[in-house]
Amino acid sequence: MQMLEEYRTKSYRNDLRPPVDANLVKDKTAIVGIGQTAYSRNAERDELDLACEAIKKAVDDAGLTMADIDGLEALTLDRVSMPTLIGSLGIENLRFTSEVSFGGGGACALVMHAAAAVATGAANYVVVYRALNEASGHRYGRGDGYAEYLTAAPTLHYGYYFPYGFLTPLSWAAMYTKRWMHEYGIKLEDTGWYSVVLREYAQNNPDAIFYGKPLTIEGFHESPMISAPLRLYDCCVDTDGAAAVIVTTADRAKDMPHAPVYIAAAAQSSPIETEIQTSYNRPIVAGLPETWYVGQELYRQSGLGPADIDVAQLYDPFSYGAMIQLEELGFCGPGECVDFCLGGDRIRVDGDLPLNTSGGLLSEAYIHGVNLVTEAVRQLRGTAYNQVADAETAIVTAGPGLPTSGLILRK
Amino acid sequence: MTTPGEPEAPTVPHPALWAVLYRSSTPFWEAVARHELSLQRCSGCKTWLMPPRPMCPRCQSAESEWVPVSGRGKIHSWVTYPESPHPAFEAPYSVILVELDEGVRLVSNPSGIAPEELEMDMPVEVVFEDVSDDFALYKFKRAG
Amino acid sequence: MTERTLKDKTAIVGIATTDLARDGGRTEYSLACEAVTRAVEDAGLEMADIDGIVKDISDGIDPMYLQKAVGIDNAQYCSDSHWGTSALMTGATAIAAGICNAVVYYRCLNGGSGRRAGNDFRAAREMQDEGLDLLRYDFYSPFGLLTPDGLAAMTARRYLHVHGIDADQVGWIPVVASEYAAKNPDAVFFDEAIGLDDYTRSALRVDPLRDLDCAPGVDGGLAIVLTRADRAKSLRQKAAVVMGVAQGTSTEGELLSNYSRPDIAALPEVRLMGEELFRVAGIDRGDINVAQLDDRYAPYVAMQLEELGFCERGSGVAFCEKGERIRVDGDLPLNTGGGFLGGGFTYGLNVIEAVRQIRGTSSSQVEDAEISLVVSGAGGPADGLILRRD
Amino acid sequence: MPLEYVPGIPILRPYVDPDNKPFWDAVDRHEFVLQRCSNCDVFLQPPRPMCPHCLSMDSLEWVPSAGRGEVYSFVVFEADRMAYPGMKIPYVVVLVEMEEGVRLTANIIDSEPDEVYIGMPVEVTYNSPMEGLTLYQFKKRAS
Repeated sequence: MQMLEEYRTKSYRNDLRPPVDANLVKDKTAIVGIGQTAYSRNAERDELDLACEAIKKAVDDAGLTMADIDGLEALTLDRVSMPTLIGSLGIENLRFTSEVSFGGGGACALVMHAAAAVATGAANYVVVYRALNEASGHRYGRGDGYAEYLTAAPTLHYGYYFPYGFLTPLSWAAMYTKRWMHEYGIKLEDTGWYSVVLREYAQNNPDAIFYGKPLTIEGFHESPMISAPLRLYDCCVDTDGAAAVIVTTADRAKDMPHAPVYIAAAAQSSPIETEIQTSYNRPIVAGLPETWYVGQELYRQSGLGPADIDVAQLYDPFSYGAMIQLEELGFCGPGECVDFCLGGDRIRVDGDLPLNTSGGLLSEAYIHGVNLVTEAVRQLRGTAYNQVADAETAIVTAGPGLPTSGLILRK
Repeated sequence: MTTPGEPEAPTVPHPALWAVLYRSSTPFWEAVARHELSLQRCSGCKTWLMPPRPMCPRCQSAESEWVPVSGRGKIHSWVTYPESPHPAFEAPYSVILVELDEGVRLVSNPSGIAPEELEMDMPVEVVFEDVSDDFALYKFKRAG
Repeated sequence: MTERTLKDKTAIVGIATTDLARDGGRTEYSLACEAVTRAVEDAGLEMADIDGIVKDISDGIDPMYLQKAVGIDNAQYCSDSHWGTSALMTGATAIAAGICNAVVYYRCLNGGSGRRAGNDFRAAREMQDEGLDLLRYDFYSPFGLLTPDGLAAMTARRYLHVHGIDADQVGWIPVVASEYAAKNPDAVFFDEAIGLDDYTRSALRVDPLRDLDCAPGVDGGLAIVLTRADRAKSLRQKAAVVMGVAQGTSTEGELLSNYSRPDIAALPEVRLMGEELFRVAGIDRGDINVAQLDDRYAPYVAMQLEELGFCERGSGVAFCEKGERIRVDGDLPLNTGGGFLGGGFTYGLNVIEAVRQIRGTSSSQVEDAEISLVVSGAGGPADGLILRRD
Repeated sequence: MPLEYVPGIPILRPYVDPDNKPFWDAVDRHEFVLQRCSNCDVFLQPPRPMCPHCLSMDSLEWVPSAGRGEVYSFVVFEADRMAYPGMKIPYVVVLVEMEEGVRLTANIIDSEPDEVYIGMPVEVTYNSPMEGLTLYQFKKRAS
């Protein structure tokens, strides 16, 4: 076995993948409803409550009733138990449920798994949701929570990190980011534009956590260093909230209240030697092979390329996590993403590649990437707060640096 | 070092103190602490909601009310543990499923009824036992 | 337009178990690796052919770590399903939708020796920590209703009461399971068959459930390989074509503690799942030659027979009485490998036995078995498969 | 400033199971070993029960390592938000590429954060943050 040979040689093997004409997801499935709660720093409600509201709104948005729903897709990380959720929503019989692990890496896989279910008749209308109280409740991303309930690392591989005070996803990511900066000679003073542009987007989005709180490039560079090279404003915004989408078949979608947003491609990738942000024993640490695989598969299925994409929603747990994806997805060359974002014009709403137009996870909300899917849907419906003119295709990705997933959506 | 087969000797709280993790059920437990039994009911279609929840499964309304109930009912089923799975419980002990007059069912323990005396449809009524200063449990005794 | 169905699109082409033992002393990681490599080999495939990984959420070994050891270079579909063997259905959707070519399902547990025994309070607490059903446990654990056995016993008592069933007669289910298990070298429990007396003398686990009503834990791993039905023809083994696959849930559904629904002595999830399963497969229950039902708890077997329509409500125990109908030459040979009662509680073992019946390699082979039914998840969300010979 | 711990907050222990017990047992003895597949002559980190190249479970062995390598990347913990409360900030976690080719993380225990750089030669050492716990660590080494 040649480990990650396709990635190392940048030669994607179409012959290893199922033929595109056998793919029942491509163009045959669609997103027909979206819903979300208010995004806040403290919802004063639990995740079950938030999930119910977002799902109800998505069902309403699709012009359906709860009785139509027969599929449910959740992240394994979600604290809401499925039976409890089903009991609150009053869904009589779910014909299909599945869960996706890998945290934020599963955000688009949720949609993909739902699409596979409707494409094969396993269900008619599948709800995809994520609810979390990341701001006010238990924080996945913080080191201080662990001491309260752990005495030892929970798995074999974490045993090589946790005893060394190395137990937060952002610090794990800082490790590969630093290596990437080293290999490509990135200068810290050139960074920050990504965060600034996303904050600009948030100023037009009243749902965004950072609505009404603009950020200048100077303000960015004055923000505290969390863990070099990551500053406070490189990092996503802990949020309480929930978002949901409804997936069905393309033919059902035609007769629904909103113009359908078709799934032109859906992909998931878990490359070998990948861990959750600690994939330090892959041949290349300064890169995101999972994003490259997802990108290649999305382009193979859709027949589109980077030049065909009108707007991108790239999962940004921290700025570099989104920016390096620009390289892996072919929007710029290796080591060029900081230049790509320099000054911000290319990623603004009238730029070459409008990026994370709701403010993304940095400035809108951190709903584990399901809010990037909803923003892509709004762009293709033409109802976004920062609407890209004539947007017809959107790419959406899930968490970088761990097994991930992605979608290409089209009008 | 920790090995998976041999867990740390745990300091085990009473399982009652694991409760009230969801906000939906907080009013229920607050009432129990006041020695009252109060159940959640949908404001729209008047469906009883037990366990408590943020949305009514019948009409999807998010509005609900808390209604004091009599605490009278009858035994719908029960089990008896001949060996205790937890140090807080002394075996043999029974767990009963009570169907309240309102039709809602609650899991509980019998109060003053020995395991061998339990019978299907036995009329029972609620009693309360304090576990801590701000936490109580509801149990059921033979109805008078 | 392509017909949207899972019927006949996929096939189980590889199965394997590790040694199953009451106390194996190996890690779940190691068990998973062995089971997966053996199942892929059984199928006559290379590891490079595997591009999807599905498993149960409660299984400890994440696909990422499986990949590190068994060398799956890039998994294009990964799913953690929640209950029973429902991950096999998600795997089937992935293949049928053209997302991947071959999916491996695996399960590995130290149920005999390790922390997943399920019936001690630490495991119960752990379940809470994993957020499985926080709200519901709030209303059970304070009263010492802490174990799955206890949750099931509550339902079992009501079931026996409502239908006026003599509890001792439930014993025919473990008795017949022991007969099958004694013939199956993979089944860890029951070196020889027991009689009904042994059942009525067995200790009460949680009254009314006896020890012999409850499937014991076991250490071991298993794996199942699923691929496209058209590709299955050229592989090493006789394919078990997935004729139908389905899941079912119902409102007021919980995991074993469905106490808020009108009739707690019923398994509506199994009924709904069964209706869907037979609809997808396009056959009638009378076409089933052999069945593997979920016997984690013996009374639930009787309830499943009723919900699936093999007998009238309340007559499931009578159906099994004396064992004649459910033995290998009976109307409905049932749990022919010894079930979970004889082999240990591990979802997937039932599927493997269902596949063996199609291959003709069961230790209690049903003559000319063409169509094989398997059900998992009784007492919670249910799932099932109908397999057929190619 | 060398690595310092905060008294009273236990350090999280490694997870030890039969798949990696020889590694942590060796660390207890102040010995450093790495897992290797003798069929493929490939080192594997983290340890695992099977070689992903030849799918053998019997060819895995534990071989002594000189414990030498170079810093491949590193993270300085400067803010409470990211740090473990049992360790005084700032502290450094280094990712070290060992001479054998595998990469491991640990703290660097004898260097100031601003002394650490990518390519810095380091070697394994050991410390005991609390009673009954021995960890491998890294310290600087003359190149």
